Amino acid sequence: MFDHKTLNKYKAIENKMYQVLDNEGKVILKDWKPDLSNAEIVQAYKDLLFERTVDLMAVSYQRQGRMFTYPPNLGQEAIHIAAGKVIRMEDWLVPAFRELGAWLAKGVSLWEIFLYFKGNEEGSKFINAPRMLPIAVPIASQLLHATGIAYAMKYNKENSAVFGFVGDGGTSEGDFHEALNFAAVWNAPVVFVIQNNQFAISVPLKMQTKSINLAVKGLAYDVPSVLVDGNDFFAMHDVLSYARKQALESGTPFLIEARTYRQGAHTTSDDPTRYRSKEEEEEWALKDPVQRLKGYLVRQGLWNPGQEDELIAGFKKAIDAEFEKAENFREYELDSVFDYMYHDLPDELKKQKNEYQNYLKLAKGGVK
Amino acid sequence: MFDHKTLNKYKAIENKMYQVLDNEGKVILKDWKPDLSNAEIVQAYKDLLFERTVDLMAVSYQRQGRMFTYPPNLGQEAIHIAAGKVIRMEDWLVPAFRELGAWLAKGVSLWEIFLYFKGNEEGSKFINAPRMLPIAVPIASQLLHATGIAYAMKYNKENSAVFGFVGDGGTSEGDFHEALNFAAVWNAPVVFVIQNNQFAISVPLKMQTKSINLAVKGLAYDVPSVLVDGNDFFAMHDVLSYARKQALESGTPFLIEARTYRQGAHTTSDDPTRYRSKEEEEEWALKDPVQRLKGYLVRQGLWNPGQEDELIAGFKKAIDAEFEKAENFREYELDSVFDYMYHDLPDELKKQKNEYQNYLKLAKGGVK
Amino acid sequence: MKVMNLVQAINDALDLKLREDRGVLVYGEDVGVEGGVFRVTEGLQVKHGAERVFDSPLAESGIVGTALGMAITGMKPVVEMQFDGFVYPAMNQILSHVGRFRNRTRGKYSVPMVIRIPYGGGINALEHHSESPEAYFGHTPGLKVVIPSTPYDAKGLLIAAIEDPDPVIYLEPKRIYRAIKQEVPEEKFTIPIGKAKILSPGEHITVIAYGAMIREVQRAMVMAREKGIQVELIDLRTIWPIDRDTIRQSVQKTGRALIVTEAPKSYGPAAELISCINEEAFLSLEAPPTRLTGFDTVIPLPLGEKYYVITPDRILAEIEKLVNY
Amino acid sequence: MKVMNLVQAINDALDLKLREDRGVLVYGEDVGVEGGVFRVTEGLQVKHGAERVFDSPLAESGIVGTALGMAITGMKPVVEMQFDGFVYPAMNQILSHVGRFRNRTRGKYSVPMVIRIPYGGGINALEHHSESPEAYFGHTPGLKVVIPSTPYDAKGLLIAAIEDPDPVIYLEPKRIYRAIKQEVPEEKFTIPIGKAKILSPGEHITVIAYGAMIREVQRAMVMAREKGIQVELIDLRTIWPIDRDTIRQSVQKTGRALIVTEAPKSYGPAAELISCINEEAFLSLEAPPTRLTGFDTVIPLPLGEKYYVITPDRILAEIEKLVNY
Ligand SMILES: Cc1ncc(C[n+]2csc(CCOP(=O)(O)OP(=O)(O)O)c2C)c(N)n1
Ligand SMILES: Cc1ncc(C[n+]2csc(CCOP(=O)(O)OP(=O)(O)O)c2C)c(N)n1
Ligand SMILES: [Mg+2]
Ligand SMILES: [Mg+2]
Repeated sequence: MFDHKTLNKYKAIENKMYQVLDNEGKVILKDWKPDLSNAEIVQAYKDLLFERTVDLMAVSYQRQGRMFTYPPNLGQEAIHIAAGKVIRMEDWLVPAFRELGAWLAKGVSLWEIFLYFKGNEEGSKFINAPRMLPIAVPIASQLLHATGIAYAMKYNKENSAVFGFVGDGGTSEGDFHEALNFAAVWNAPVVFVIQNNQFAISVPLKMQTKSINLAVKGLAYDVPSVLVDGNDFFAMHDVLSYARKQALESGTPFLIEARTYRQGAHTTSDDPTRYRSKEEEEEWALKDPVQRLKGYLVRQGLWNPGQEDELIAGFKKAIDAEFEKAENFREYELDSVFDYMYHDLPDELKKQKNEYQNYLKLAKGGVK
Repeated sequence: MFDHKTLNKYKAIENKMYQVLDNEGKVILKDWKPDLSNAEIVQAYKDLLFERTVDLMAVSYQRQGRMFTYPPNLGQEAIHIAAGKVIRMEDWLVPAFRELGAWLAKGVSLWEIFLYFKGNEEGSKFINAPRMLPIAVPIASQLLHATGIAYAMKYNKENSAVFGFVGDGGTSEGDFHEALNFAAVWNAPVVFVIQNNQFAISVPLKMQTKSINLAVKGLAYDVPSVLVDGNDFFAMHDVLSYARKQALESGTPFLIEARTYRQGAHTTSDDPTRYRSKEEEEEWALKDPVQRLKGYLVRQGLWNPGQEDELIAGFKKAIDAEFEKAENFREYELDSVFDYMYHDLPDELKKQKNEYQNYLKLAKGGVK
Repeated sequence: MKVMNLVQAINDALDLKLREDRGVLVYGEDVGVEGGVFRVTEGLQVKHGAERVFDSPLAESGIVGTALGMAITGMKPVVEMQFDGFVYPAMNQILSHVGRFRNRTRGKYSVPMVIRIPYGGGINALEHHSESPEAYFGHTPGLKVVIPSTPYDAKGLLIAAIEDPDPVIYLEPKRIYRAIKQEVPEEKFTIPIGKAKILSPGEHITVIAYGAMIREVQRAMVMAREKGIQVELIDLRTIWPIDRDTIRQSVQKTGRALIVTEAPKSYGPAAELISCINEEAFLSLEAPPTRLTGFDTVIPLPLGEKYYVITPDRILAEIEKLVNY
Repeated sequence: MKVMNLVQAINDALDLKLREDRGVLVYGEDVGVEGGVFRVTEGLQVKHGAERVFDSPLAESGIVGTALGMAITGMKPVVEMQFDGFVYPAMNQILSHVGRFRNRTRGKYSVPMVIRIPYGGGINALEHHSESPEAYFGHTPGLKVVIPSTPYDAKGLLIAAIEDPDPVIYLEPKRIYRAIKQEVPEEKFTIPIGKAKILSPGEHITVIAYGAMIREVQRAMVMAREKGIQVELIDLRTIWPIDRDTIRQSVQKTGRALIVTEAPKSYGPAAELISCINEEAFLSLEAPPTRLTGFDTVIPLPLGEKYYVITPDRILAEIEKLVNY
């Protein structure tokens, strides 16, 4: 349980980090008890494995030229699975682009994600995930949307929190600043989650900011904040649950720095060996979030590692099936270029579409 | 003397404010001694009076329709005069738009300011003030220029600090955030000065931010900062001197919140009675910076209030003479619209200018 | 009917929509207690409460970005940029999101918001207070862009903008905020977005303008009429989408066209209108469609502005040149 | 001479200027150790040190605003926006300051900086990675805007841009970054800003294009030639100021003009060129100057991009239409 007293103990300005498990999955926090049932914890572990398996498969689809890019989540899964457990139907999820497990929990279908990275906007509609926004490419710009949504939720007296994600690099953008400031001044219930994975593409954190950590930035806005071990599922779950609760109860924002490490490449076009050392990677591998929760489960006798291969084989099948759905998605039609720009297609766009269609009619053979 | 130890005593996060004089001009700080000679302090007082007199005159010129607008400095003069004393020839001054006394110290001529507010760009050239930037209208955007200049100064091994000014409202803009962050990451010697005059036009500070003060925002960037009584000439002078010294010695930025009050209107088009109370104004009038320094001087036997009327009469004459210079400035020529846009006038602009000149020739009588 | 100026008509439209639709929110810098630096939102906070009409922190990207967030939940924020020159910090939100969220999400979310921007020169102001940024928005997919030139249109277009399911940039010609008075119905009515208006029919030449330039053209027309020139004046009213039909019919009739806009010349709004005329009425042209625009310079400070602003005399000179071509 | 592609030519120009002028600094997101996501700045940090070639925090307004600060002290910063779509957070600095500081201070300060932006579509990318924002900059007073289409021009124009006393927006057609190879002198040379280039003379029609569209037009020209159509292809190279002389002479000769640009149609770059043609060569026109442009839509994600990109076939169709007008 993370409560107000815990928050006071983990002052960002003292650079304290909230952590429950050590690298081996031993609970190091005195008097700590999970607020999830064993079954839920086991499920969380499976979810971690699933996210990791999706990543693996996705990267290989991309290598086969079947998707044009993909941003791996490797190493950051505990944040996503914990968030997925905490964020409710009635809450809003405002992603950056590296929170796969949370999206899936919100109702996003895997085939949609694959479709998106094959290059079709239909893949960012997220049809079964209401209150979930599409991927935000312009870094940090989405946090303002989160703040605006939160204002609307409060205005409409909905009991709903907004979760806005951003990376460590994203904290440098002006929009990060404005979003936190507006949320604070407006008392808007946004939980801002910084996934500090130590890099913005090739740029290491120390070239991004000199602040002692990222959670401390909350002080600039009087937004309560805490630094959490982002590779620790329990720590993330505790803090996210608390943040949600206080957002709803006091109707105010909260800032979480989830300290983690991007174990993979930035995207499939990136080669991290250009800008970071093997030693650093190995050091962080010891803190791997999946291994840590596994350590906990095994220690508690809740998990038999022997099950794992079969489980993953099943995952792979399911993932392949989703990928197939994406591959068999209907052809991209010309209509899709025009018809969603406005609620009613303006004459000017009708004209442009018609002209193009006429061209196509003349140029038999169609578009190449 | 304000030194590293003093800085540690006045922690922004504990909301402590550095203050030397009380409202009556009594020194309330134990063991404090001015680091200016008596003659310098008397001169500073005269400068405060001069700035105030300029304001008075400027507002009346504007009322007479001889300038199109003017942003009064009333109540904030201690910040400006202190800055003027601290900022050296080799330093850069990057203004917002409400730091008159500092500009004058930097070498700006009064007639230029008047000319600017009569509506002529020649008034923002500041010909005798090298290393002084023009007024920055887009709020907070100038702070990035300050950071860039500071990088260049350091790169060129110049022993020069940059002073960047911004208002309390300006702290909400993304550029404020980016400027402080870049300065910190780059170790750039910028002294950022927030003039917290409690309002951004009609918007009170509490609708601008919820942080306990503005100095605390430095924590987000690991920029050392301090909250100072901006109506206290000595406090401002001490802190600005320290900030400059540490910027040069350690080559890093510093953030000052100068707490003050805009006693006048935002500009001559503004009517503060629409949005604030007489009580509030009266409360702040007690802290008036000019009265406080005067109190000190009289107490020390350094000033005879009887001198004041004559002094001000002299000021008025001098100011009128400057205004006359502005009024007699050469006619605004068509060349001035075009010729400064580029180092060499591109053909396209030559063409546009020629076409206009040809029109003028035909339309005898000239431009109305 | 009540006689209103533009400021009053806009205020009236906001008031009406605030009354009618709980989803409408009005915010921006100084729009609350102060009622806006131009007093456009005067009295609205008192009438509708500080939860619906309020001051924001001083940050334009923040204002627009949060409004987008509200809009996709179904609210209808109407936000104010204090002056034309201060919309630029919000460009990323406008260009990257406001005009695109609907397309990106295949219509799952739409963005029914309005950005109000007082714009244009001729008011004796500081730099950044006299910009004409309409071409930036006209070039940005996903937006609609409107500019009224009369109190009547101001009210009708603003109501249409607020009710539009898509985002609308609503530019207010501040130079004529209080200069033009007109009877305006107190009840609700709308002016369709995308429809230009022929303000006066004429045979010899088509002049296309909008916003504060309409008044200048009308002054030029008085002089032109004395010289026997019948001008057909089109008030474009909507910058995007352009009403090509009205333009085509007019230029096919007159064979001559002059575009008058304050914005800088190159890559400016007039260029688009000239291209439309080429596309719609090339064979009718008896003279090159011509533009009278701002220079490719910064708009000068007040003492130099006389050289930059477009006067009736200059408009008349162009009209004559074209008619005698 | 060495055979180079565009990426190498740009790298070479940067390297040369870094060697020659201590005032030149190169920074932006990932430009240091990484050498840029397109490897344009590869190796420069090792050669010239991290004080001169370095990564900045992730903030485009910050990058441009600080560069302006450096520039007015006499430095020559050359900053990179990682992709076209990410210049928008810097629009306020560019529109309000970069193009204006010289005018505002009556020449006391000038702004000798370069903003490099990889731009354009056709590379199978995420949203915001395929924009063509040149019209926004062309419409902004105080800037110069250039776009090379060959390695040779890329080097010569970039050196000219860095040496220019005024700010230059340097757009890099990323689609052909590595597609076009050419001999490029290793020594220093410049291409004058403001001069278009006739890539091939022709009698029947003028086609004006730039950047990645040049290659598409050239492909169309091969087909046109087979049909007996001689195209005069102008590579505009500089978006502002426009080389009106070259355009005029060409269109006066051919009487027909097609503009090919990737950017959205309305208020886009092609509109300006059509207006210039109207102004310069109206009486020579035998057909309406025509534009083939992007749609007024967001550029689609990769699977839909085939509908949006301008193909040689479409260019040919327009050429034929115009020639047969
Ligand atoms: C405004 C903007 N600038 C630049 C980019 C290019 N870009 C994409 S991801 C990225 C780094 C993001 O780093 P971070 O915020 O730490 O997130 P991470 O990738 O580590 O999850 C950059 C620079 C962008 N998408 N948007
Ligand atoms: C980007 C931008 N937005 C809005 C404005 C309009 N404006 C001019 S001054 C001002 C208030 C500034 O408040 P503050 O920063 O506290 O400075 P003060 O006027 O109090 O000295 C505003 C909103 C502007 N100049 N620039
Ligand atoms: Mg990161
Ligand atoms: Mg203020």
